[in-house]
Amino acid sequence: MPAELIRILIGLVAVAVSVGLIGLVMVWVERKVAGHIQRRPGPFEVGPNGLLQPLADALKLVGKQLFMPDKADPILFWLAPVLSFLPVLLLFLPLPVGDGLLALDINLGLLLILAFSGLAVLSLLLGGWASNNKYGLLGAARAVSQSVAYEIPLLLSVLAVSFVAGSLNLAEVVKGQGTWPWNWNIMTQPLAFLIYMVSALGETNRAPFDLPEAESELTAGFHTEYSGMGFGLFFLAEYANMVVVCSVATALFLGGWHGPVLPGPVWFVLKVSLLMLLMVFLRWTYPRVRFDQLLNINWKWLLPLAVLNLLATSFFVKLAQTW
Amino acid sequence: MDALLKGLAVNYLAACDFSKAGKSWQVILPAASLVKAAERLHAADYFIEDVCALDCEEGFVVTYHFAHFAIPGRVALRVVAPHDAPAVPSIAGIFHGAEWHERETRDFHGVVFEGNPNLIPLLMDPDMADCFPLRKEPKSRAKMRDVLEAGQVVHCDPAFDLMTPAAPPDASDAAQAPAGDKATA
Amino acid sequence: MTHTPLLEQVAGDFYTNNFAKNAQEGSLILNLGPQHPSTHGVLRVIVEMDGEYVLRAEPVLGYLHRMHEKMAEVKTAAQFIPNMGRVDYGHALGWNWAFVGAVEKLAGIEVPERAEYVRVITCELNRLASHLLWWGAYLLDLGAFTPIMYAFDDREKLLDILQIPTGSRLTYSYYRIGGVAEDLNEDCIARIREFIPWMRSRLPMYKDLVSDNIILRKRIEGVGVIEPEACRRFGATGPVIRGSGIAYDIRRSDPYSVYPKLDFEIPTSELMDARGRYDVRIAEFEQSLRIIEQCLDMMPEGEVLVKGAPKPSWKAPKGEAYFAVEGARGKIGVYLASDGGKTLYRTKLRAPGFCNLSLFAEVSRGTILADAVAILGSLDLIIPEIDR
Amino acid sequence: MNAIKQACKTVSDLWSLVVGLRVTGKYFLEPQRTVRYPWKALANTDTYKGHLELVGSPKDPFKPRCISCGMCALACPSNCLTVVKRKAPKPTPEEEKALAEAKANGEKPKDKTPKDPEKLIYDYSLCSLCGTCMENCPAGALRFSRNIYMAGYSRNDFLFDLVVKLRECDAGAPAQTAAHAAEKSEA
Repeated sequence: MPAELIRILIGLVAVAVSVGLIGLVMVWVERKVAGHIQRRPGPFEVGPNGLLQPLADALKLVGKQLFMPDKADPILFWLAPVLSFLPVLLLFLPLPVGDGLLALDINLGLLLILAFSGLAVLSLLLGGWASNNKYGLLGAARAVSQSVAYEIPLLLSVLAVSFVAGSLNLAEVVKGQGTWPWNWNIMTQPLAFLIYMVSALGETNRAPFDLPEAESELTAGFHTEYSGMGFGLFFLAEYANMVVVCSVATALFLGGWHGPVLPGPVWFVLKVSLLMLLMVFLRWTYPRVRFDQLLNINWKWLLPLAVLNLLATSFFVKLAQTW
Repeated sequence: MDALLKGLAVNYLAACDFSKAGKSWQVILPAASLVKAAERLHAADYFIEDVCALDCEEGFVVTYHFAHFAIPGRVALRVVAPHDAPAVPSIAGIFHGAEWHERETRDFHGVVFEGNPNLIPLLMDPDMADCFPLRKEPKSRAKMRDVLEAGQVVHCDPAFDLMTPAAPPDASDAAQAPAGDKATA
Repeated sequence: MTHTPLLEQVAGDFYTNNFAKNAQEGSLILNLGPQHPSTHGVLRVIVEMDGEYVLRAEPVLGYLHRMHEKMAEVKTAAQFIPNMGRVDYGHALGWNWAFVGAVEKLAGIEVPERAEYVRVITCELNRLASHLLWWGAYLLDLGAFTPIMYAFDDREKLLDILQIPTGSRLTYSYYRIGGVAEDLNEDCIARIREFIPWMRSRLPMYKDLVSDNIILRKRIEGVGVIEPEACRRFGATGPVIRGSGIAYDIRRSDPYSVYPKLDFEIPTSELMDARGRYDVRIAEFEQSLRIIEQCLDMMPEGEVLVKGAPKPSWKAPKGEAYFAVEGARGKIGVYLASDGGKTLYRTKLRAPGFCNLSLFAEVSRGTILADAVAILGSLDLIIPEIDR
Repeated sequence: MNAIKQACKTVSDLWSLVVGLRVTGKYFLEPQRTVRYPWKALANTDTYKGHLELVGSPKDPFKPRCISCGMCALACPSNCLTVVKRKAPKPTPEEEKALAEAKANGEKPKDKTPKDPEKLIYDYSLCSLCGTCMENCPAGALRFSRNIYMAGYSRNDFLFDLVVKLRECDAGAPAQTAAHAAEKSEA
């Protein structure tokens, strides 16, 4: 099917461009918001209001010498940042930005996202392991146990929504919701939304769950030894992952492109930005949790709650069907 | 303090004015009874403040300062270690905090604390562990009695004459002349 | 678990090798520092780890050692005061006071009453600044970035106030033997009066943002329990020991200056953990403000430097003196011995952080790495003071 | 009962997180505290005490009050001051004659050497700004400048002659000097 192929190709290019752009904008937003929270202006020297600061930073990162520690594993060391960034591009393909505005319209879109987002942890492990650094190793070990743990409640909460919608196709899920907030899935699945957001923080290694790179304990965790673009790719992947989880949350819980007056894609971007802003706010407000607490939150709270939520949902879905 | 150290070999025990010299008791001990004295102070709920040494003519005066959480005042235990082989038993087993203070004193003066669990350089570079910055030139050393506060002597071992003032002719039996000792201050 | 070739020990330095001698089979030896974000300077801690658990830890000092005690041997008493501002950049005036107090004790110099009040006010302001610095830095250790900015916002006001009489912002050398260098002027007093209600209005915000936060509470509650007995054996003082339930404060137990005339409490906590130490320091904000408020009201007019105050060529009389003040981190003690010569015969600086840090090896045993960092921060370390 | 208590506690614990967000949210909207230095001036520079400078004499602001006694150099804890005294000027023939006359009369010759120093070398990189020199100056000839902008590319930039500095700085800002001098003379 050449039409489908062309669509994917165009989608890939669009995604690659927008991921880069989003990364730059997010860096600026994060620093600006952090600045204002801390009652300072944030970047404001480069460009109007510091808008060009991320660009300058990116140029600096690109210009830096690629440096690898002695006795590190060269192949794995350089593979890790690339591997962290590439799957992210795929994750964007099945995301419905507007009605019919998505690169890859498949029935298993949600599954694709969940499957490929699991790959990210592999790159963290590789990066931490291959850099022959004790902090890196500890960070990698933390990243693996954290990602593996948080994937489960994430999956279960997503599953609850797809039970209600009866589809794993994100576009279908969005279509099942309505224009106004009370028509969105968050009204029927508030607990799932909460669990999803907390797990998403854990999955993307965002504060207060940024244990793998906890700089006061592990200096920089898995990317201690990375500089220049190696670090840049990890950095970009983190922001891209954030966008993905927020987009999925928007599609699943917040009615996707639905909204009054404004066109669909605008609503979608608006909702995603709001969620991202929330994540930024969380980062600059809370202390970091401890590692055992992190796992306790997951295994003792999120997982049982997610399972209960799933059971209750399936019960009601079945009830609705038989009636 | 007198009662606390009963039965221990003590060379010199004097009560000092806390508001003037900043300590209420000064005890000069032979090295052998230091650990026992520390044990008793520990049993009497004293805590360790610091350990330091003074390079005097007679040797290194290793001073242990103790204070109490409830009783105002300060006790100074002192041991004189000879210059040629300065060695003092460690009290790190009783007051664990003394370990670091003793290591510091070893760095600065080269006094060896026998029994310290980890007597490696603390503040000085291990490469220059044999350079003791606070040791004085022999000619610039002062006599103990010139530097230390004599205080109100309660007990003085007759054989111990390092603290007795040089000037009065009846210095040899200082134990019977506690009032005269105050003059050195 | 065995060593893989990839992580084989490269020949370490003296301390690492000395530490590794007693290492268990298969454990990981990690050097936290001397350059590490949570060691507040150049402290180095060697830790032996089993996974995330700390089996053993040993602080290695001396990276900032400047041998102040030797410098005291080549300078006269009055010339040594600038050094005191550099021992502890957090609470420089505490050290100023400890040294000039010791010399005054040695020489029997009476300080004018106004100078005593000026000293108490500036010292307490400095203590507030020190606690604010600790608060911000501690939360940075625990992973919260924003509080340090709020703390520095307040601290900046304090530094501006202290800059008026002292002229500097961090390493003050303001006290003189027999008084202080300069009187507090009208502007300064007015600003202190303004600052007190401002600081009080900030404290609820600190509580809301941080102290009550569930994540922070879980991070520091039950972490790093220090028994009073351990405090005694290690000679810990200051908020560390008050966090363990012992109301020991030099301002009350060996009162100096005008503190006996002032009405303030000694906050303590029975918790004995990092939370206890945190609570004590937070409570000390209010007590310091109370002290400053009373001092401003009670301060008499008069000279701030005694007539005939010692000049640099002044020779200290024979004898010895030990003077201790309550610093932000605990008991700052200065021991002086003089043989009547040009310079002091021996100057010994007792740093509270030094004794507090010596507890770390014991307390951190068996904790997880994040807790070890939380404990290290709760001891409130200023490395220049520890290394001197 | 216990379970209810537990649940209430959990809710209040979680509520503390919301309270935290409210605080940061409030400050997010409030104006910033940063002074956009160097575009805006700082408010606290006038109480700063920077490097030493000489005080001009009341008559001639370019001539230091210093009497070259060397007390400052003696008092300085870090030996950062060096006073170079002026050499006696070569006497003119008339003066020489007068001198010989005076000697013949048994009078003590009057020292005509100007008291102000030839040079006062100051090493700012050693100075700890303690103020001991000022306190020990019998003539009140030293004070802290308010110069916070002292910067240099090498150590030698911080080694300067205060006498030269006095002239230079005064030449640069004559009005200010006059004000300073007036203020000082009043004092």
